[in-house]
Amino acid sequence: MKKLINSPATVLADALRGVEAAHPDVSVDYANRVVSRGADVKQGRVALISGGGSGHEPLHSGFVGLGMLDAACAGEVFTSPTPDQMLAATTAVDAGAGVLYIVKNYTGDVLNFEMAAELAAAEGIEVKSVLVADDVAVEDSTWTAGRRGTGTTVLVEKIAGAAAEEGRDLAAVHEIATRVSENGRSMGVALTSATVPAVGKPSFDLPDDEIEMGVGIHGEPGRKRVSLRPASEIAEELVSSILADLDFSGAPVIALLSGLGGTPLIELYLMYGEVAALLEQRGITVARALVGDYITSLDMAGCSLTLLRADEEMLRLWDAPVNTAALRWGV
Amino acid sequence: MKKLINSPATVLADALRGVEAAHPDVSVDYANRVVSRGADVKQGRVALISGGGSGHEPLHSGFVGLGMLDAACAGEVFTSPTPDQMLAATTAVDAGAGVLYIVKNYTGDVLNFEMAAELAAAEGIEVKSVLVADDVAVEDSTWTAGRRGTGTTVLVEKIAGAAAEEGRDLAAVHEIATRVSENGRSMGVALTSATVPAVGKPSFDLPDDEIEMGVGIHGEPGRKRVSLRPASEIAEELVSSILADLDFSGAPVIALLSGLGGTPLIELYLMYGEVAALLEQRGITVARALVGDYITSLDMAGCSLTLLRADEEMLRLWDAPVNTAALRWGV
Amino acid sequence: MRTLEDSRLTVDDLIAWLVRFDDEIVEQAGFLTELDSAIGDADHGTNMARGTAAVRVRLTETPSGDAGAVLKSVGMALVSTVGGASGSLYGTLFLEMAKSVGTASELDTAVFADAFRAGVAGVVARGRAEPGDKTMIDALQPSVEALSAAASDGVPLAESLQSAAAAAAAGRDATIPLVARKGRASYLGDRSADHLDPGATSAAILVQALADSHAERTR
Amino acid sequence: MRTLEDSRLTVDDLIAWLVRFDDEIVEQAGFLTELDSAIGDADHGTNMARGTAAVRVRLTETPSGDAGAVLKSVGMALVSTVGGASGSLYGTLFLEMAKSVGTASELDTAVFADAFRAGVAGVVARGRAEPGDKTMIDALQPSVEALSAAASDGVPLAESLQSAAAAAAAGRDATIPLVARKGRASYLGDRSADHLDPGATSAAILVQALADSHAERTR
Ligand SMILES: Nc1ncnc2c1ncn2[C@@H]1O[C@H](COP(=O)(O)OP(=O)(O)O)[C@@H](O)[C@H]1O
Ligand SMILES: Nc1ncnc2c1ncn2[C@@H]1O[C@H](COP(=O)(O)OP(=O)(O)O)[C@@H](O)[C@H]1O
Ligand SMILES: [Mg+2]
Ligand SMILES: [Mg+2]
Ligand SMILES: [Mg+2]
Ligand SMILES: [Mg+2]
Repeated sequence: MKKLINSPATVLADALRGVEAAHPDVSVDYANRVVSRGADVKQGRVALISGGGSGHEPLHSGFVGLGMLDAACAGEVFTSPTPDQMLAATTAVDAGAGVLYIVKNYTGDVLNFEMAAELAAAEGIEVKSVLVADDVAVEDSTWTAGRRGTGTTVLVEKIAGAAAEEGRDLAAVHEIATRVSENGRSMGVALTSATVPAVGKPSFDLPDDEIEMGVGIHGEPGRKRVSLRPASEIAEELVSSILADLDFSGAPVIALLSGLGGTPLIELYLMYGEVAALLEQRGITVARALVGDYITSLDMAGCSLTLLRADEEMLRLWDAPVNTAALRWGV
Repeated sequence: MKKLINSPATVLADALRGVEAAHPDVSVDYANRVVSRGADVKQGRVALISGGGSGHEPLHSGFVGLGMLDAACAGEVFTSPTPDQMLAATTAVDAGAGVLYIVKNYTGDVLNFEMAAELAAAEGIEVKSVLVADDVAVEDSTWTAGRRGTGTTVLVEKIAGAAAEEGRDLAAVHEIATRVSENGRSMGVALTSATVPAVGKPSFDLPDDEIEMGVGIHGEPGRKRVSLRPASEIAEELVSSILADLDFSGAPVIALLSGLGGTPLIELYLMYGEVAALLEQRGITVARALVGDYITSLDMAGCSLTLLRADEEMLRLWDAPVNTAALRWGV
Repeated sequence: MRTLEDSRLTVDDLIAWLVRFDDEIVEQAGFLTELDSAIGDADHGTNMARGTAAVRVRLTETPSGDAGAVLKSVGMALVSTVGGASGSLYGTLFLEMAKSVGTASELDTAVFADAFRAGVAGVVARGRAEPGDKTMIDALQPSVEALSAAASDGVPLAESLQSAAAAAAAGRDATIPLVARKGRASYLGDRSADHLDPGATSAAILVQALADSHAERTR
Repeated sequence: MRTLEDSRLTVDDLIAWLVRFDDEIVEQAGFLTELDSAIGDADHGTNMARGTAAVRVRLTETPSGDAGAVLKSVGMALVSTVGGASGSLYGTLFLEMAKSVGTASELDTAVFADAFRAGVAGVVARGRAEPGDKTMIDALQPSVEALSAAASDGVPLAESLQSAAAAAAAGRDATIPLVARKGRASYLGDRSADHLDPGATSAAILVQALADSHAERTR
């Protein structure tokens, strides 16, 4: 294993020091591994919290700031954070208008955020949660822990963050977050496995001529292992799987093509070119696009595609100012 | 070789399609492989052009836009673009106030930009060039093609771009670009080799327990090959090599910690944490910091550190609005 | 040293159990993570080891109190350090056991069996897994049944704990052919079959650690 | 077919030369890139192959004109397709040769030797490399000297070209022990020794292609 780390045990703590050093706007609670907006919490506004295992950067800490999250809870690598972290974040950012938890649908995240919500309720803080479960690669969701939460999380955080920034109440912020969550679909493909620092070797073996279609962001396997193939065919599979799952016709789409951590930008743009061409062929209009590393899986090579069936309100909130480490415009 | 591509021969053309699809603001001249600002070229303003081999994305095409480059010329992977590309870019963006070429010091880039400048002069366009040669890993620069141009290029493009946006004349824009170039220093480290698509295998072999200190952005070897070591020691070597080369005391510093393409953000933040601590120990104040993939080397794992000994004017221009695919603030 | 006739778990017995659990987890962490690599995300051993180390520190470095206090402190330590699915589930197991035993300072077989049942019921309530879903429930539920049966049959404590451990081990092994329907392994679909479930494996270690530490202390 | 006594290069000879150069480059591209992997950035073969393919298309698909026009068109094609250091340098070689020959339609040994000298001088002026810097100059310069010497000694064209090719090959081989002082290989410092220079290798191929294509056409 070759990584820029000091020791597998200190990866998270060491990385948090870098986050704080690079971004004077955010503040880091090292004991609780919570990254939150510094001073600018506005009294009376709904606060947004997300969190999850580390190794998906910039998700979530890179999305803390104006117009997006108020706090992010960082778990160990690929391990959901714990309820006490979430509670600490909750009490830190609650401004009296309640808190929205944005939870990716993994058993660990769900259970820990559930416990946190119980603890917060016991302290008299109103909490609502939105679950993101957008990964179409998980087909038989009745027979599983349900679909995994992936790229749509970024879009929920942005759009719900803008809604909170406008001063909407918790029910309204929860409503738009839910709407985004329900209208987003994702699918990923891995060319290589990630290597968890504490494990020291790739989580799974992928032969030199095979790829994993529908991989999860922790290297959970997907629909099938297929032979390495041209980007155009991979894009076709991602696009058609997503479109088979939800009708995207007649609505503007927000597209996110995220790298998984080990794939260079030139390949991501190449993939996005294929995706854009396929969508155009099918008469689907991409209204906004993001290409880059937004939700990753350590050093895994590959990418994930997220499409959101948007409406005018979502687009307006998407375009609202945002000022975070990883997403910034209008300010 | 596992890459999200269609064929090694079409990587560049296919990636440019993605750039155009993702960024409606820029326009792509496919024949000349030039990415330029669309409509917003302001009459009478100095224009900035850069370019180089592909595989370093977001450099340069990701820095085309308000407050930064007017056009970027994309060569084949790791191969400098050709004079006709540069001339096409020059005639496209010249607004009568002259053009600044920002050239990384590699023989190919230097020679081709030289030929382009001759061709532009023949067409009556005033061109000045600034050479970036900031890589301290190249020690005996008298006995080599000179220091390589790396991370400082990003800072030159940003700061000179802001100066041009202010309406300064070519001499003045060239002056500040030169000042930034002369005050920036970089050094990189590779954990793995990059794989050039047309070659299909890693450019060099690096055993599992060795790293290349002072690597170039095309995998050119650096100072030495050393054993894999903790991030803190790697950071120490990068920082002390840079500080040994230029006196950074008493001036604000702009720091850029760039990934090389295959390194996840969590490791980059971790490295930046080490760098920030080392600089603080030495009494050096980082005024602005960027952490992420800004100048890469395909899928190479590793990072490069750039420090710019800044002055008040540079900081002011740094903070000026910029609106490009890869760098955006204030707008 | 007590005699075999000892039929109660003291607070010290509980502490000894969890210290032994930590020893075993440290030893088996690599194996557990390997199991989790095959059908999960390669962190179960690391997660558990982080948790049991924290439990050990809490139990050995702070005054203990009654059985309920000890179990609650174990649960809190697990919840706040393990993370992932198993953190909240193992945490819930101990927090519910704590509620069940209250302020008792010694637990006989029946009281412990009831507490264990309450703990596992808490895990089921939180995780919504059913037997056969290929989770820790597949080791915990049979273990509860075995312990309750032993308790109502008046089997001595040591023997009761051994049969609870044996049932957990059998339940653990029975996860091999199962197709997972809960947790990360469920994403594998049919590919999750032919693998031991990591959580069932750590659960079997937990019960075995109790049987073994009790046996050792009463030898 | 012409006889051995033929002592002039026609426009068709020049075209045949560059077609053969393309054939050879296609064949050796992998090898050239491998050489460039060792001490450069692994693209010299790809670069050259892109360029000679473009040259071939231009020469075979458009009417040719005089020698100067042909050589200029070769130079322009190389400049605009090869990229990298070698693109501008090989381009300059042909552009300067074109200037030297002007509108001639046939070149005798002396005229060609002068043109070749002018071309290489152009490469030196542009690239600022000296002999011994481990670049294409190390193959080109001795080749120029050999050709000039042959021309002034009145050696027949075919033989002159063979000696130019032999000198280029010797110059190429002499790059092996050299430490590079120009181009990317210079960053390797002492580690650049014990390797053939890729550009010197392609330059030797270029001169050999001329000798061979001429020999074939006059056989
Ligand atoms: N819903 C659930 N109910 C009971 N046990 C579960 C459930 N989901 C997962 N588990 C158990 O948790 C184990 C995995 O734990 P761990 O790897 O630590 O957490 P994570 O899956 O979050 O990485 C599985 O092997 C399984 O036994
Ligand atoms: N300054 C120079 N003068 C002459 N030849 C040079 C010079 N720099 C490099 N070369 C030649 O160019 C060759 C490399 O060409 P190529 O790999 O195509 O370009 P790049 O180095 O830009 O990747 C070297 O092997 C060397 O022979
Ligand atoms: Mg986990
Ligand atoms: Mg090159
Ligand atoms: Mg796990
Ligand atoms: Mg090269």
